[in-house]
Amino acid sequence: MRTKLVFVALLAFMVSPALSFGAGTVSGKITYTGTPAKQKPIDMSKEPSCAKQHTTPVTTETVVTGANNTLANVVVYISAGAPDESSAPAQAVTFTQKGCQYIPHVLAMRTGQELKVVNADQTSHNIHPLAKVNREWNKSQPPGTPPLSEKFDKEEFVPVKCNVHPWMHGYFAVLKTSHYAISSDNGTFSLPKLPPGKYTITAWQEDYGTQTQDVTISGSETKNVDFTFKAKPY
Amino acid sequence: MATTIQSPETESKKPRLDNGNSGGGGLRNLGPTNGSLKLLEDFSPEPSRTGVWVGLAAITMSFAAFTSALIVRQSTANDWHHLTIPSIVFFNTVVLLASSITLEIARRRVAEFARGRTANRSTPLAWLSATLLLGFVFVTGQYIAWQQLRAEGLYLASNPNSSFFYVLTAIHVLHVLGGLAGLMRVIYILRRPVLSLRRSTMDATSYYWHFMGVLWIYVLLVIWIKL
Amino acid sequence: MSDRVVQAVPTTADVVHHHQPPQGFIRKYVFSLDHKMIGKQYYALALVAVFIGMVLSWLMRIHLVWPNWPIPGLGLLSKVGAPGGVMTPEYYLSLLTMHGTLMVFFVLTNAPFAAFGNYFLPIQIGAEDMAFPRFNMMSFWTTFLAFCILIAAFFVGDGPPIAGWTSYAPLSAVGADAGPGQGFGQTLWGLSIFVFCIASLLGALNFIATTLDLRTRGMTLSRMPICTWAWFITSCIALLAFAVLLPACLLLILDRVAGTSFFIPAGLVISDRLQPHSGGSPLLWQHLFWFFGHPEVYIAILPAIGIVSHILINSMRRPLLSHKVVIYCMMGIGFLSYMVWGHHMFVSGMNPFSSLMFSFPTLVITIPATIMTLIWLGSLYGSRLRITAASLFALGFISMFVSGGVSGFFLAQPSIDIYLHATYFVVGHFHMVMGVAAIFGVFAGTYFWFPKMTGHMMNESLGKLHFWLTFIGTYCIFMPFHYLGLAGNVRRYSAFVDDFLVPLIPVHRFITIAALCTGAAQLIFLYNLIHSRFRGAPAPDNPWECTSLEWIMPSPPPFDNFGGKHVVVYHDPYQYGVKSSTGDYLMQNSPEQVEVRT
Amino acid sequence: MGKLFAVIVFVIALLSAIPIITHSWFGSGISFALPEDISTHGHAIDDQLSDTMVEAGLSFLAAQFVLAFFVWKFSNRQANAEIKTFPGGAKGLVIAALVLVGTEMLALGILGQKAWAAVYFTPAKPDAIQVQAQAGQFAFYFRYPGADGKFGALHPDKIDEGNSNFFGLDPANDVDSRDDIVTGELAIPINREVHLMMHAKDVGHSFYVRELRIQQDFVPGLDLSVHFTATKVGKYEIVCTQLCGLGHYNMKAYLNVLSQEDFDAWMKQKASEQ
Repeated sequence: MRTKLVFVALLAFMVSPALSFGAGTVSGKITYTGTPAKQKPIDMSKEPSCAKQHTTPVTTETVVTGANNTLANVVVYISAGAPDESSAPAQAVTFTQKGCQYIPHVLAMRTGQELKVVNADQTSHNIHPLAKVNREWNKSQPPGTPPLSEKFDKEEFVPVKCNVHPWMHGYFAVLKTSHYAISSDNGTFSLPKLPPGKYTITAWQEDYGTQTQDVTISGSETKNVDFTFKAKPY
Repeated sequence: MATTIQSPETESKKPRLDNGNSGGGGLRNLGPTNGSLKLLEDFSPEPSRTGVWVGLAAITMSFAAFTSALIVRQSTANDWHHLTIPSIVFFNTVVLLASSITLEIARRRVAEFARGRTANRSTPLAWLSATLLLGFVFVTGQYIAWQQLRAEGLYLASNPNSSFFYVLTAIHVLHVLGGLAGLMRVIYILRRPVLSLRRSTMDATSYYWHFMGVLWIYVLLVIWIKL
Repeated sequence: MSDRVVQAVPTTADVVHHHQPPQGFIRKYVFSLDHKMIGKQYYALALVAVFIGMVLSWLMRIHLVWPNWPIPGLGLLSKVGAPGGVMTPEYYLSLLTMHGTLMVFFVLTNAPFAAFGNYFLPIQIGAEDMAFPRFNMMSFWTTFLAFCILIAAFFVGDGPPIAGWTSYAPLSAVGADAGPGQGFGQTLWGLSIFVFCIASLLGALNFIATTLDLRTRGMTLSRMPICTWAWFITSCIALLAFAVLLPACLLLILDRVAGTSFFIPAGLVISDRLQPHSGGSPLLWQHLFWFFGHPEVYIAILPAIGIVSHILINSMRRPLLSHKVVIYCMMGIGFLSYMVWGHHMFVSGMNPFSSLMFSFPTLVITIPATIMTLIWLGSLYGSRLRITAASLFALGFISMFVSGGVSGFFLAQPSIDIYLHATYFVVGHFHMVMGVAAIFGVFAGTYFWFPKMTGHMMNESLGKLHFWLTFIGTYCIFMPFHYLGLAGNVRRYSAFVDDFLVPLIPVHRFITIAALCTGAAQLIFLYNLIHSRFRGAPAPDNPWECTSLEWIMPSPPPFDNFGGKHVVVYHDPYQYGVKSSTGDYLMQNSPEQVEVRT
Repeated sequence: MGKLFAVIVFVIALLSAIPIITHSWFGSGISFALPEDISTHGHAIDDQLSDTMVEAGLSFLAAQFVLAFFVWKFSNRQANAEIKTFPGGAKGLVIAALVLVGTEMLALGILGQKAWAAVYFTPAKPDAIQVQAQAGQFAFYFRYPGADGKFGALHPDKIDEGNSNFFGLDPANDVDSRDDIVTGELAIPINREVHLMMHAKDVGHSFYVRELRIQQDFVPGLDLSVHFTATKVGKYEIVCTQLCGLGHYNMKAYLNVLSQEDFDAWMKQKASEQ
């Protein structure tokens, strides 16, 4: 309880000066070229309680595309040059298992930030982050049990799987910075509140890997940075 | 006869006492001082001799299990790389067989000494010590064999044949170490001022030791033969 | 005499000193060399294990029928396995694994064989102690170590093992990737069984050497009581069976910790990771395990058969129709037990021809089992049966043995096994014939020998009450298992989510209630045991008018059993229904000669 | 007390037999009857099971009743009551056991062989439908060879469940695998033999369909196969019967027996989804 209070106090202390600066923004769009792999329908017939929640067929989410070749679910973050933020936000991020799917499919969080895993289904799930840098864990969550609370201490893109439902896969993007965004359904993202400086922006897509671009912010301006990934048919 | 549960005893003078098949033991640890001296006639076969045979049966069974595992493992997959047995192993084999010979000589000398034909206790002791020494040479030799294999890059998990080599030789060495402990015990008892070495103890130890030699030859064959 | 190297008999000082009763708490109660104390230690260990195992079965039964009911206190035992008291599926499997392992190894092997065998085998053959008292002590403490290692698995990081008591590879061999509970807990399981094998080998060696070498004058092999025979045959089985499980466990542990591939084939992808193994054979583990596993069933049941026969004869006041036939049947079962292990593997992918090869000897085992049953029943005819708590449990044993045995007809046939394999039918079968029947043997033995072991009588009325509740209760639990199996109810499920299983849940509810009640009835036994130990009526030397050698000595027996005297045996073990100076029975060591009439 | 024991044994034996005879839980509608057999080989197993049930049931009842009767009759007799020996003694009983049980067992053993042979000793017909089943923690997946009739090779390192590549196919390099149809349910046409090739992805599993009277383990590293013909349209559960880890209880799939037309349509639709 006390640590929580300290967190809140520290956060207030740090955020207030940042807000007072005239801060810049990096925004842009993620697109792809080529033909992405066809997303396959997921057969959930083995789990009727989930299958009946979906009226339209559910597909895999490794590559989520929007209109005009845009890509969703891409993590964009400042990999170098960001002001060093010493503590994680006090607010937890939530990872929900609903209809035997992970919501969101890609969840970004700060190192040390609390992660709450919620089981909203009528079946047992099992959350298994296949971490290599962080400590790997593997916990079951029967229906109706309280949310699990965990955190990761080191920067890593952690694949997450459910050991009970093989089709359930997602990612935890554990980042050292609070300046991150996940591209929306139409491929856009925005990294606001950047103090002036030189930054390296990295975009990460689970299937296509990473791309980086450098950008310099001077004052309260909005810089446009676009990323284009090369899609693979298989 | 169908109605008779047990045929009645006909002897009237003295009750029938079937000694032929009885163990006649029961007072193994008890000297005759507490009972009638006559009972000495019924002294049981010493359990240590029986015990060692039973123990050897169990060891045989364990190695049979290892063997069947090896045979199955060798025939089910194509990842079997037959290893060349390190040369020192053959030297070790000679050493272990030699130790059996020295132990047998020691056993006979002990028997002579016990029957009073010789008053010289040091001869059997020397042969026993020689056996002990050869035993330790064998263990050291096996250790060198492992070192040689490691130098070739063959570790426990490298391939199934090396796995079995390490497992079988290590288990065998463990048993040999048990035999060495037995030998040391015999030597210790023999050096006591008041002699209390039972022949069965001596016999049990030497049976066990000879068996280690036989077992080693078997292990060697199992590792060497390619199915 | 020629057996000694030195002709002179050891000096008296040495010998007499050896036979002073041990002084001090540690030598007397902890590291005791006395076979009687070791027997009691085994009994106590089995008692602890059986109560843990029983509580685990309660938890499993409760979870099966009321899955969302938080079990009070369970959340404290395992925060991960049962958050808030609601069990996770893997925790259910952990309990299942621990229940099976505790019951099979630490109860069914320890109680009827090691506990009673240690206490009564040397006495019944007129020996002063076991052949190797130090091995005997080591054997118990090694067992205890194995028990501690297994219990420690409850408290390791990612939970107790979940691979079942059979620990099929590769699930048991690949490590933590295969799920929570397949980490360190499973390694501890392997280690515990490894250590247990060593302990059992030491024990079996001791039993065999003792029986062969330390029989007293006149105690020929054919004059040994049936239970001594049973312990002897069992130790022969155990010697060979555990000698096979030991290397199997070693190889399993190496697969887990050293990266070898004895049981793990190539190309396995577990938790999205390609496993770095190659070429191992999962069936090899099954063969090695069941080569031990099937004889293990007889390690559990043969001592119970022996104990029950001994008690039945005493209660019937007449010998069995044939002493020898029962012994030959036990030998036959022991021998056949090594030829039938494949019947656990009919659908495992073994060569289908070998299934038939294994089916035949399995069916043949029915013959000695039937002969024994008929001999018991035939001997009841025309007897003067005395009803005591002990004899009730012995009779209950026969009933259970029959009920559990007939379901073996089904499972021995590979074609029927296709349908019934891995269903509750199998669970019902082995719980009845191996679990309950053997435990009935232990209960019978306890009520029978308790006066000798402690010098106090047990409360007969409570004993009988305990019998009625247990007898009816176990039928209520395990009979419905067979029906569930016929309906195709699969075992080792932590919940019934399959459509066809849902309608069967009321039957499970009935079983759970029966299990809770039957388990509670065991508290009567526990109370009786503890209360009688301290407050029970003093026991006479021979309260049951029994003929074997344990009853010629005071209750409880002195440290050196027969007071340093040679007992001389003149008779076959069961001289009942005779007219002698003592009544309708004649002690084995009595020189009196009587004509045996019917 | 002895008489009480006799009565209880008698009652327990009778009550135990009732659910077997009536196939139901004391009239509550919970059925213990074997589910309807939908396979061509299953009737032999069912016959064998009911033969065994009669023989085992009779032995069970006879033994329990004799036990109850003898305990009733001979318990707590007077101390001087005459001890009688069973007519024929041990010899008679041994011979009875040898002859009766021996022939019974031999008969069952020989009869049972046929049922076993029907499942395991005949190879699948060449025109049988080829399906590959893969068991993994904790779901079954099935693969049909597609239009080319050829299965693509399996590459365990290519398995990517998040991308629905459950088998480890390599469509980029392997042409055979591109038209392979991977599904989560096993659809088969009625009255046609199915040759099911069984592959385990991780640990041991088992394929059990009650109605098909088929149970066969998946053994990692050892590709086994079973073949069967389903004779009734419907949806049946495939469950795993080999302990495979925490989700074992939830590892299932559906067997969908379809008419030939429905099957063709299903296949077409699945092919379009790939």
